[in-house]
Amino acid sequence: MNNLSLYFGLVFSGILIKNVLLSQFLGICSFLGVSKKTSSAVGMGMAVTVVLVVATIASYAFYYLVQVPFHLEFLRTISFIIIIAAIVQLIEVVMKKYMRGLYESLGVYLPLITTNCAVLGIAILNINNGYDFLGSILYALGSGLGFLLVIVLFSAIREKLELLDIPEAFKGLPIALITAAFMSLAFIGFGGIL
Amino acid sequence: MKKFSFKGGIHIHGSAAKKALTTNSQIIIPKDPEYLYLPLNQQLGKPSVPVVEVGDQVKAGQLLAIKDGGFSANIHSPISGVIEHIDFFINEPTGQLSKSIVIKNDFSNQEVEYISRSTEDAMKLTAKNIVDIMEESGLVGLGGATFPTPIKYLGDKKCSAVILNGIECEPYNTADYAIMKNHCKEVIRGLKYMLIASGAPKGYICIEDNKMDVYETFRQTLSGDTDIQVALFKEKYPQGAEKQLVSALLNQEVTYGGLPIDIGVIVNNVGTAKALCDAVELGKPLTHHYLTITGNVKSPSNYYVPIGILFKDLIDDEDFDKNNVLLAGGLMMGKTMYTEMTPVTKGINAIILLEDLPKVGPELQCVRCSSCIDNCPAFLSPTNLAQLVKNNKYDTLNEYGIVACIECGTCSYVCPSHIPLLDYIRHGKLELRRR
Amino acid sequence: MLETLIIFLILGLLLGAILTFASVKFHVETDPKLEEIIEALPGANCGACGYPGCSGCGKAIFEGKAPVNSCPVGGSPTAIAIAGIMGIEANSDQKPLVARVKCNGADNAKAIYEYSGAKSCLLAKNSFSGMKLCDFGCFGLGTCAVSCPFDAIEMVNGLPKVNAKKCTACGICVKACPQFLMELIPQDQKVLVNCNNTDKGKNAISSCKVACIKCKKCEKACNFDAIHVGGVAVIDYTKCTNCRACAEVCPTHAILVYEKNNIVKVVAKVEEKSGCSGCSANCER
Amino acid sequence: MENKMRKVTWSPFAHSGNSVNMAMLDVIISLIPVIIASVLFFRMGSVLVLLTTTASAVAFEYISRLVLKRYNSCQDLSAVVTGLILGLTLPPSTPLIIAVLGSLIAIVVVKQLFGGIGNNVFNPAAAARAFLLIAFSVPLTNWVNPMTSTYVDATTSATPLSLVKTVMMNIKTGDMEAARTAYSVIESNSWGLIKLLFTGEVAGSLGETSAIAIIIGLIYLIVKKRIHTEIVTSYVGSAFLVTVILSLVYDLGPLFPLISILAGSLLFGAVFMATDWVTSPMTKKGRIIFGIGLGVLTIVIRTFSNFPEGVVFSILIMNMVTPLIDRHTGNRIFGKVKVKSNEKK
Amino acid sequence: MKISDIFKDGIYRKNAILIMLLGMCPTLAVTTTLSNAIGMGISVIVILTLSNISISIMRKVIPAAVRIPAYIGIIAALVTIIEMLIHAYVPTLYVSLGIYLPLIVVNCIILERAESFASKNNILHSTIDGIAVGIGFTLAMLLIAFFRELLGTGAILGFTILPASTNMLIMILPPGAFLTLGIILGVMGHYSNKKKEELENE
Repeated sequence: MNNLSLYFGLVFSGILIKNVLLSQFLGICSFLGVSKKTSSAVGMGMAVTVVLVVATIASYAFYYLVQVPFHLEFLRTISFIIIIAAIVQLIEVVMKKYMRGLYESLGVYLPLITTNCAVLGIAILNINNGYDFLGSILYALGSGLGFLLVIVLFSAIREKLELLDIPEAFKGLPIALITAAFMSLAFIGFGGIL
Repeated sequence: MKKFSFKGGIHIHGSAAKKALTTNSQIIIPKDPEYLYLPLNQQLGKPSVPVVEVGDQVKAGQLLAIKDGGFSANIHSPISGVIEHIDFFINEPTGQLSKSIVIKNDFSNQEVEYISRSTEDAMKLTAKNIVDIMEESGLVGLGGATFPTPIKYLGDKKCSAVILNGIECEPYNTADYAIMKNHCKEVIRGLKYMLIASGAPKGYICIEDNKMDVYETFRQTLSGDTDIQVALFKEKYPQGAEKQLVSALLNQEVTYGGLPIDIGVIVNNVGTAKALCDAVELGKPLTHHYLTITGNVKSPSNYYVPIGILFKDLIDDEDFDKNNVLLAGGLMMGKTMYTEMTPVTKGINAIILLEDLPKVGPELQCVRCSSCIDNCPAFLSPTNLAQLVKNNKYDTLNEYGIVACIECGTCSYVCPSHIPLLDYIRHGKLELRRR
Repeated sequence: MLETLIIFLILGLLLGAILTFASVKFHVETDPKLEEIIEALPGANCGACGYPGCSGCGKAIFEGKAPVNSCPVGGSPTAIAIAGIMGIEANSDQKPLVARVKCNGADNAKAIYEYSGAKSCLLAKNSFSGMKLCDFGCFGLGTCAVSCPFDAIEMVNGLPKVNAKKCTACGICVKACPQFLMELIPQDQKVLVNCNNTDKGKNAISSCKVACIKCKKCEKACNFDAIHVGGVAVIDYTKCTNCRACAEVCPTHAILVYEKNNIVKVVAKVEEKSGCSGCSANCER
Repeated sequence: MENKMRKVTWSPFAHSGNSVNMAMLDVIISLIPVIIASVLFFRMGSVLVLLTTTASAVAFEYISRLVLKRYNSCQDLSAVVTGLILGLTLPPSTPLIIAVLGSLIAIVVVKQLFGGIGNNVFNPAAAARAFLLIAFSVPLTNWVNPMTSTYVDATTSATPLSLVKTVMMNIKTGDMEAARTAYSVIESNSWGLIKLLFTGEVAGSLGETSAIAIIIGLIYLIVKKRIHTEIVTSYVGSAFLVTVILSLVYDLGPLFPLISILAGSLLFGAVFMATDWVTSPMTKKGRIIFGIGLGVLTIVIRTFSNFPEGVVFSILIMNMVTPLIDRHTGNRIFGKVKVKSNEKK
Repeated sequence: MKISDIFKDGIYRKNAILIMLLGMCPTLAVTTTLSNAIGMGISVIVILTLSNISISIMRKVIPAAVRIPAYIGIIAALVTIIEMLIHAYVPTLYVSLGIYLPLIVVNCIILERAESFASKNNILHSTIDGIAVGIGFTLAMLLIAFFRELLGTGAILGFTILPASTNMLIMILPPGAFLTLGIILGVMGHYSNKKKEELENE
């Protein structure tokens, strides 16, 4: 029971409280870049979620099966980024061949994810926070869903911002950042829920 | 008593008072003018083709122009006289240059021989006979849209009901009221011929609850008649819009971008029924019709006028001088005319003179109060459409269903930010059509 | 130390092998042009273009959905490289174009009614062909200015004024004007016919003071066979030398000269000779 | 051609006479009972805070329009409304400089930078209130007692909301015993508490204390057709339902839901902030979803988070969702057969 | 290419944060105090310069097909070295930079400079470019951190200037970061628009 609530808490806090975008600032580049259209935002968010989970599994396995036994923890960053890059590449190639439909909607976002801080960041955070295997996966899943939620909401607002009478100087990114500020202010409201 | 109504719409402020100007007036028949201007594109669709030449002597009721294909209508001479010109004149309510036949009245009042029938004979006519009569007499929808009437009856779709539209929801107009009040029986007989023509089992006459006297008259006249039902409607604008009327009465919606006949319904104006009755029984083609002249004039009244008469011949110069705005049609859906040298066409059922346009404040930002959405009878989102048009995003207009807009003006009427929403929508429609 | 090397060697080899295998096994044919475009992009995958990464942007450019200068990071060198791949080369033979207005109506053209409707030329066109007696002229409601995506058109005194520096000759205003008054002309063209009225001379001048009256004086004045009067006087820009001869003889000032983005009225030569300009200044016909 | 030129324009040739000014004026009128109640209970504190926020809101509106070189929009009264509502959400003891900062955030950042009235994505007053709460948490959670103007002592007496909060916090930590003890404080005098909550003689933010005053305002707005009632009903209704479930689960007695609805700024937020035209959805269906989201979020945040009140946060969150709601709850267009959205996915 | 041009481009004409809008994650996350921003800035300068140098050296060796993975590998190695150095010598900074230090690996600025500059230019230019872009990045971070630290904690570099009652906690929380950057960009946009207009109206 206690474990269950802990795992639930990991997912929930990934989505709302420690939102990967609004309170941890991971993956802001793609957050600001790929949120001009809701359709792309949905694709990006889903692709990030998938890659987060797969990358977490791989990096977790590599860290505890290879690095820890050989005392190579210091090589964490470099090995993780290589693993992530390889996984992203692999997913892309496989998807392109066998899941054409999915590739059209998700695959195009994959190259962007290699350099998305969220993936590497969550992989490292999982190790830093000492979550167990299941916990790591759930935290990655929660973070991915949090990314998806926020980027979709943000993109819907940005599509609306396009039509508004915003002062010339603030058009585009400045007003998007101010919007993000109030979004993260609203998310602070969830603080301490768990 | 059940009162029908539709979703959306508005109550126009002071509508009762505006109607009261002309409800009790006598129908005035103006004296024949010296010249009549008959534009050839009075109907929706293709312009008619003249069959007379300059210099020809014509009698009242004589065919002047024949329809060009199915989607068009014949035009007949209301008076006897000589054809003076057949040339382009700009003084035509659609605002574009159009060919018109100009007749100089010789005041001899010669008429062609009309083929009249008794009511009993007429009732024995077949559907085809009646549609032929409609075609010959140049019948078009007299509610304002001037849709050639026979087309509604020619389709191979099965028709389940004919609806007579006597709603007249525009605030000033009372011409339909005058027709119903004075020609109750003709209207009913007209509807009966329509039922024959369409093969529909059921007819409806729709009347708004601000015309209770007419409603009672019809009910009494029709007591015992099971084919025809008189339906009472709540006073609301735009109750008289064809599609909204059908949905209110039969709880069926005309399909998007379609016509009422697509769901087996034919809607005609009461004026059309009266004109059909005249055409069938008296053999008279459509040469005269009813209209209301009202607003800021000395003697607002209903008129029975020959088609082609100029506004100038109907209204005092004095009335023209004191008013800046000359409206043809209704207050909500009519058009402004810039000159009184405009002829009355089949589509004009009211002439309204106003001292000035309504004082509306400057256009402000939309405050998303959603009153345009809540009141739109086509369930559109006018403010979104306007915003798309403002931002040159025409591609998405169809997605938002701009085609369903009936241009009733409800959105512009209610907007607290004084945004001319309908103008934006019109612009968007034109832009889409141009592409 | 040795362990590190071994682990990374194994890791590298393993991943390299898998990826090589995968890319051979799951190879999907793509257009070489597309790959070239993606190659030319910076490859930072930053997403600043709004597309999903450089390959997304490349694909959009390849499919013609995005302009060649879509990458804000790469800037103009990238744009030029991509334009080269796409085969859209800057044509050096063609002179740069700019949009101009073929009407100088405004207050010169007579109005027939007071239009207080929506500021949309399309709607105005539908209400009695506009508020001017001249059916060909500008309504001054600024549909072109609204349509311009570069804010290059400004309404000044009821006529659109094109800012040549901002104008990219995209042609959107040409399509937007319901009166067909916008025209793309070479940037260095100075002399222009500012009228589109094809009515007969008498009708034209009665509706607008500065209309072309089809007097054909310009045709005679032109030494280069560059101006001809059809429905209205039209300059052949390939022959025109901007000598202003036509503008000087035009009795209604329908032919005007642009200097530094502003219209300059050319005073007729006749006036210079006689020294008195009274008659021609007051003469409307 | 005669000399006189007729006017030509497009239909319709009539207007209802409705205007934004009138709508805003109605909102101000509906706020009068609330303002009177707050002045009655909090005296000078109320007057000073309200005057400061309103005056500074109007001033900022004027200045920002001037700087942005746009037409002066002060006469549409929306700045007055924002200032008043912001003021009414603040505690009576708010330092005035903080109140001015609140107006600055509300008018300049949240409203004018987005393009002025009609364009703001977030409710200016709610956003500013949340901003101030996070920025200056101490002065904004200092409550004073009504009539006496003494500071509320956290140990002896408390605001009704903090009583509810104590119960909830204990439930959250699983300490049912403490929850029950805390609840007994409410239970011992629940009718008295409800009466106080109706009249408003309790500690709290300026405008939120008196339920009666708020309901009078609500009735005025409904009569004048200035608000969408479905937001108020679905908000309060869903919040009520959630608390009923909570009180059933934890056996907190029948009056607990009523008390937790009346306590805090839930009613005030539901009537005056959530119903803001600009930041709420445009269709009926959307507004009901909006209200339900607000109700659930308010109770969730209020019950389980670090913050005493969830109204402003839930309003901000739902403001954020509004564009998405708007997109997916568009009215079915007349005559169009509904496309089954399931088939797509 | 003139060296002064590289400097101008890197520091302000094409400022990584304020103009190109790259490397947003650390920009927003570690600008709570000036000292953090300085630490991050110096790390980025060092890594960027080193990566530019090494990539410039190897630009003719690395095959085009695998260049991006190779760059990432090089950058990751450099980051790991710096990470270890900071951990050893400035442990407090190591803690406060936290996860954002290893995340320099995926900072778009570094990869972007590698791909678009270092791989096409000689070692000298690449070195200068690295330093210039790094300085531009640091200066922009300092600007943001200045406002956030001053308004949030009332201090500059830890020295208290404003009284505690005016401290706005929100400025050192995430909303403050977004807000500060948004307003700075907006104000900058205002001035650059003005300049552009002046140029156009000439």
